[in-house]
Amino acid sequence: MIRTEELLLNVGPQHPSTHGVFRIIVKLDGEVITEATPVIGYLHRGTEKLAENLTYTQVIPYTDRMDYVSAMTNNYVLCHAVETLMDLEIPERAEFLRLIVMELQRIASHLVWWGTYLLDIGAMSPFLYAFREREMIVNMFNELCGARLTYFYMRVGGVKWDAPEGWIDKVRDFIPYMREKLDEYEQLVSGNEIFLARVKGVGTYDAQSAIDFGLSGANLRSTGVKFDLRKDQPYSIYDRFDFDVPVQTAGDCYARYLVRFEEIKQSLRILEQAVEQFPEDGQIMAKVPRVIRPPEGEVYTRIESPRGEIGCHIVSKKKPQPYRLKFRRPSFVNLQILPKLLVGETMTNLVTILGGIDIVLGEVDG
Amino acid sequence: MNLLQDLTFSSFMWFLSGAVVLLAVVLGFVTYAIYFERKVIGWIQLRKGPNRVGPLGLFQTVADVLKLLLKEDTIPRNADRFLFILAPVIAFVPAFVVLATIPYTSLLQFADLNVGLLYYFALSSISTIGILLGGWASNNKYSLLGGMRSAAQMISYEVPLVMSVVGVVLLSGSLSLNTIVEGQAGGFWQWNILPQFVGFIIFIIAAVSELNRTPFDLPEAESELVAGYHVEYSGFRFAFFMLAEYVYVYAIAALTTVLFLGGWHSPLPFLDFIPAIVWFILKFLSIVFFLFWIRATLPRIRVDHLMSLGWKVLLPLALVNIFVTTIVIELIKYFK
Amino acid sequence: MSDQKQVTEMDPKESKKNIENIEEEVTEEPSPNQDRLDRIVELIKTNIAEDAIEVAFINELDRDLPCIVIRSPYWVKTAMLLKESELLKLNYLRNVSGIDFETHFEVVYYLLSMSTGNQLDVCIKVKADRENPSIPSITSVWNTANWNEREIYDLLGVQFPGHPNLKRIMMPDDWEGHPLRKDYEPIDPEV
Amino acid sequence: MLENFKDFLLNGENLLFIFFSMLVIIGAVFLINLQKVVHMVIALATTFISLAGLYVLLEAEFLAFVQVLIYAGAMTILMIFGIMMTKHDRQNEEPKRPLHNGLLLLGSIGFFFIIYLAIQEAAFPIQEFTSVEENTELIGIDLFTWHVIPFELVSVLLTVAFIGAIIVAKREED
Repeated sequence: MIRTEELLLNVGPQHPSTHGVFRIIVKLDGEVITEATPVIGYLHRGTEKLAENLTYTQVIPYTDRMDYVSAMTNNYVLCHAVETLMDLEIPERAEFLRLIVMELQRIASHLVWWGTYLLDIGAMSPFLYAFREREMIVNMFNELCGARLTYFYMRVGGVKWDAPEGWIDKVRDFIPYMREKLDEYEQLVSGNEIFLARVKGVGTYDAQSAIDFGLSGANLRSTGVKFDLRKDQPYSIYDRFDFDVPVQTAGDCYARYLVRFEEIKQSLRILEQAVEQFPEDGQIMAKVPRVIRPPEGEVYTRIESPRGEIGCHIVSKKKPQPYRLKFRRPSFVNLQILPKLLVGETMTNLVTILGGIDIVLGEVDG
Repeated sequence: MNLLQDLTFSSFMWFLSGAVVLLAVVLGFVTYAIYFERKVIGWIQLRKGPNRVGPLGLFQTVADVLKLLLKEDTIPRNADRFLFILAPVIAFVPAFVVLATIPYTSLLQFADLNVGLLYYFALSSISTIGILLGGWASNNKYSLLGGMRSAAQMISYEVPLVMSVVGVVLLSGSLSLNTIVEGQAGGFWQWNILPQFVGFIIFIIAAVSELNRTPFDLPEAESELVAGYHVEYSGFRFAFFMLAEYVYVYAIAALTTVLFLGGWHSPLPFLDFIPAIVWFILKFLSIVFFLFWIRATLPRIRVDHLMSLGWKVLLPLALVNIFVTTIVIELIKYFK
Repeated sequence: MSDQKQVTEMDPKESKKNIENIEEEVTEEPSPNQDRLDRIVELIKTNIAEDAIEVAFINELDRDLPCIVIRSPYWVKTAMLLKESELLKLNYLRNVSGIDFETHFEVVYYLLSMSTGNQLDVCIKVKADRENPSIPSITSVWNTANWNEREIYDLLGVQFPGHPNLKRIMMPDDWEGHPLRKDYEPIDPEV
Repeated sequence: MLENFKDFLLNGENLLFIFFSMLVIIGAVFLINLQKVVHMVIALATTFISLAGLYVLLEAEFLAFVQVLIYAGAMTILMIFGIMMTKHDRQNEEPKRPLHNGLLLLGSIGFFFIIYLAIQEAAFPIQEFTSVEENTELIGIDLFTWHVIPFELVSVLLTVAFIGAIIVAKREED
């Protein structure tokens, strides 16, 4: 028999579909992958090392740059960890502002994922539609804190800036607009035969291996495990709102797609309620000493970022700087399952599966 | 008509000048097809499209081509130099040559070959060799994969493409494109698209695939293979590949018009006062628009789905179409 | 009631914390997670070994998180037990952190049960000495640990015997030193 | 003689004939002499396409374009495809075998003379060539009336070979 030549292909570090500097060495037999080895670390900036010489407030901008698609949730997890350690009471208005920006950020992040995922699959228009909607959110953030990507919005004890006049109304108007657009997206993409054929049954894993690999977020919920930290281990004021945790059971790329798509809708529901209950006035910062020295001890807080469980582990020695700061980066953990999923798949599916996991390389490399 | 009848010096010069004019027309078409494509896709995607170079951005493509021509021409060190240089030529020349037999109107045609249809398919298959060689000669794994994909795709879709037009050939009883158009005179109900609707659908799908355009743009799938077979090409060699691609858009749109949409004939007899060439151009442009439209709408199909669609759906359908067409034609003959 | 919290010997750090929080302690009940911690400790002691646990306590600062310090020779067996035991089913490893305490290294594992519905965290710590740090790998128990252990090895230099592919993950393969160590000196300070 | 030759050269058809024949021969020679397999296939494709050109000169357009479609298009691509997918390490230089080469030379010269003599001896019947407008149609009529049984048999044979190839490939996959 004719043996086809085995091909060793370096996908990345510079490749259109790795969404950053990520390299994966694949052995190909024809177009079928026989072995895949991810190589990461090209974007490693040593955030955790840098943090050991910075005060807690100074660390916050570094978190912006980890998962740069969802900077608000990163801001929050660090502040939340310090606040837990200090046992701080956060003013109501600040909590609402935090929650609103986090949910807006979740929508923005999922929109980026949705657009780029379809770009990976070869449809280019959805990308521009998604970015149009994301632009509205980014503009709202811009009004709020003067930044469009790396916000540095939250502080230990609250938020830095109060909502400008009319800002809440903008969020209120955004909700029905986004709902309408989601219907359009559904018509354009979710029922497209080519799209379904590309994602259904691709990159399937079961709940068992999802748990074993420590997957979180949509990657976990697509296998039927109903676990969302906003519901199961509530933080901030999520327990006051009524929303569902979308779950799919198939565990393939399509299930992950549906989960994320539904999450946008659920975030809109949360936003709708939050905007209604938004306190008229009040403080946006708790009473926090100028130099933050959390008590000696250890804390691990985790919240539901758009990509899954982002955690922050602080070891404090009652100094202004953390003794050790460790982030559990969901992209880093979620990416581990990739080699297992890729074996036996084609080159085309590599892109589909990698996109389906939804990684941000800034976060993978820390 | 014999292809070589009266091959004298004057007829040769006539052919040559005709070819030069055609080349100019085709280049003009390609320039504005690219502009038109970018505009259409821009509108679909809520963007403006090119609007900076010249009025309404009309000179955008000209500027792009100039840029490509002025660019440094690079040849990878480990590439197969000879084939690397040859490949864009092999890809482009057939693309241009196939245009010779397209009848624009009953008078405007360069060569009325009695096997015009066969001529088209035969020569267009040579372009694949160019793409394949370009992919191989670059000595790049992505381009090799792109080349392999394009070879597999072209071979698989050439078969249903040819099979889908057999119905048309049966109806008109000729392989000559001119005769095929003549057979569709007298209003849109005479056009081949109606009796050969299945054939038309198969033809369009296979044609888009032959063009390597979305949703069948696997050989150059930028999100998987970076740019596929032309990863390593730059400057005017790259321009040649692009040119070949758009000339095929031109050729396929013209061929579809000729085979299925009645060529230069008007859809309703009382509209005959409008010049034939206008009808041809209108139909031709609507096909071109259709190609751009689906590019902005559809995701890319997967390789294995592509293969099974070609072999398991399109080919059997085309065969059934031929079978049914034959029976119907014979029945009509019998009852007449 | 505070001595009930101290299942084994008193951790000096912990005692200090208790003194600080003494006012709250007086009014509050013993931590609601105390029972749970006791049960886990009991389970480990009966199934693994009497001295498998170095210390066990409740971390009040972190929402009363039960913490257990396991002696490293018993770690893999204990990990298996924690994952398999019907009572706990701690099948989800959410985070692994490595800490350089200058006197010793500590690797902290945060575990969670996904199947019992009782989603309470457990924090496990394993210590390693400063000179030649080594902690058995638990990649065979939870796959999550794979890259996390590689990261800790890369940045802190803790060895994980039993790991399938213990190579640097963030830094280049020829990097010298382990950057997250407190005494790390870059070869070229300019970089 | 020379006058004839001049006339011969002035005829465009003859010039094309020379052009295509040269290409056929050059392609064939290169096919044997080139080093890289892919280059060889290109030489082969040149031969195929030039042959099609000769067919056109003989007013057999149908045959010509079928030749291009099947041989230059499909066959060549399949060959390149196969070559690209399989490994081709440059083999060591074959050992020089003088005796072998001498015998080859002798054989070639002998073959040349036999052919030469045969052409010299043969009497080609001169026949007026009648150009037929619809030769495609005639081929069709011929195939489906006089040669219908061989035609069908060949198609059955090809189908069997086709299915056989699939079965062989399937078995190797398992």
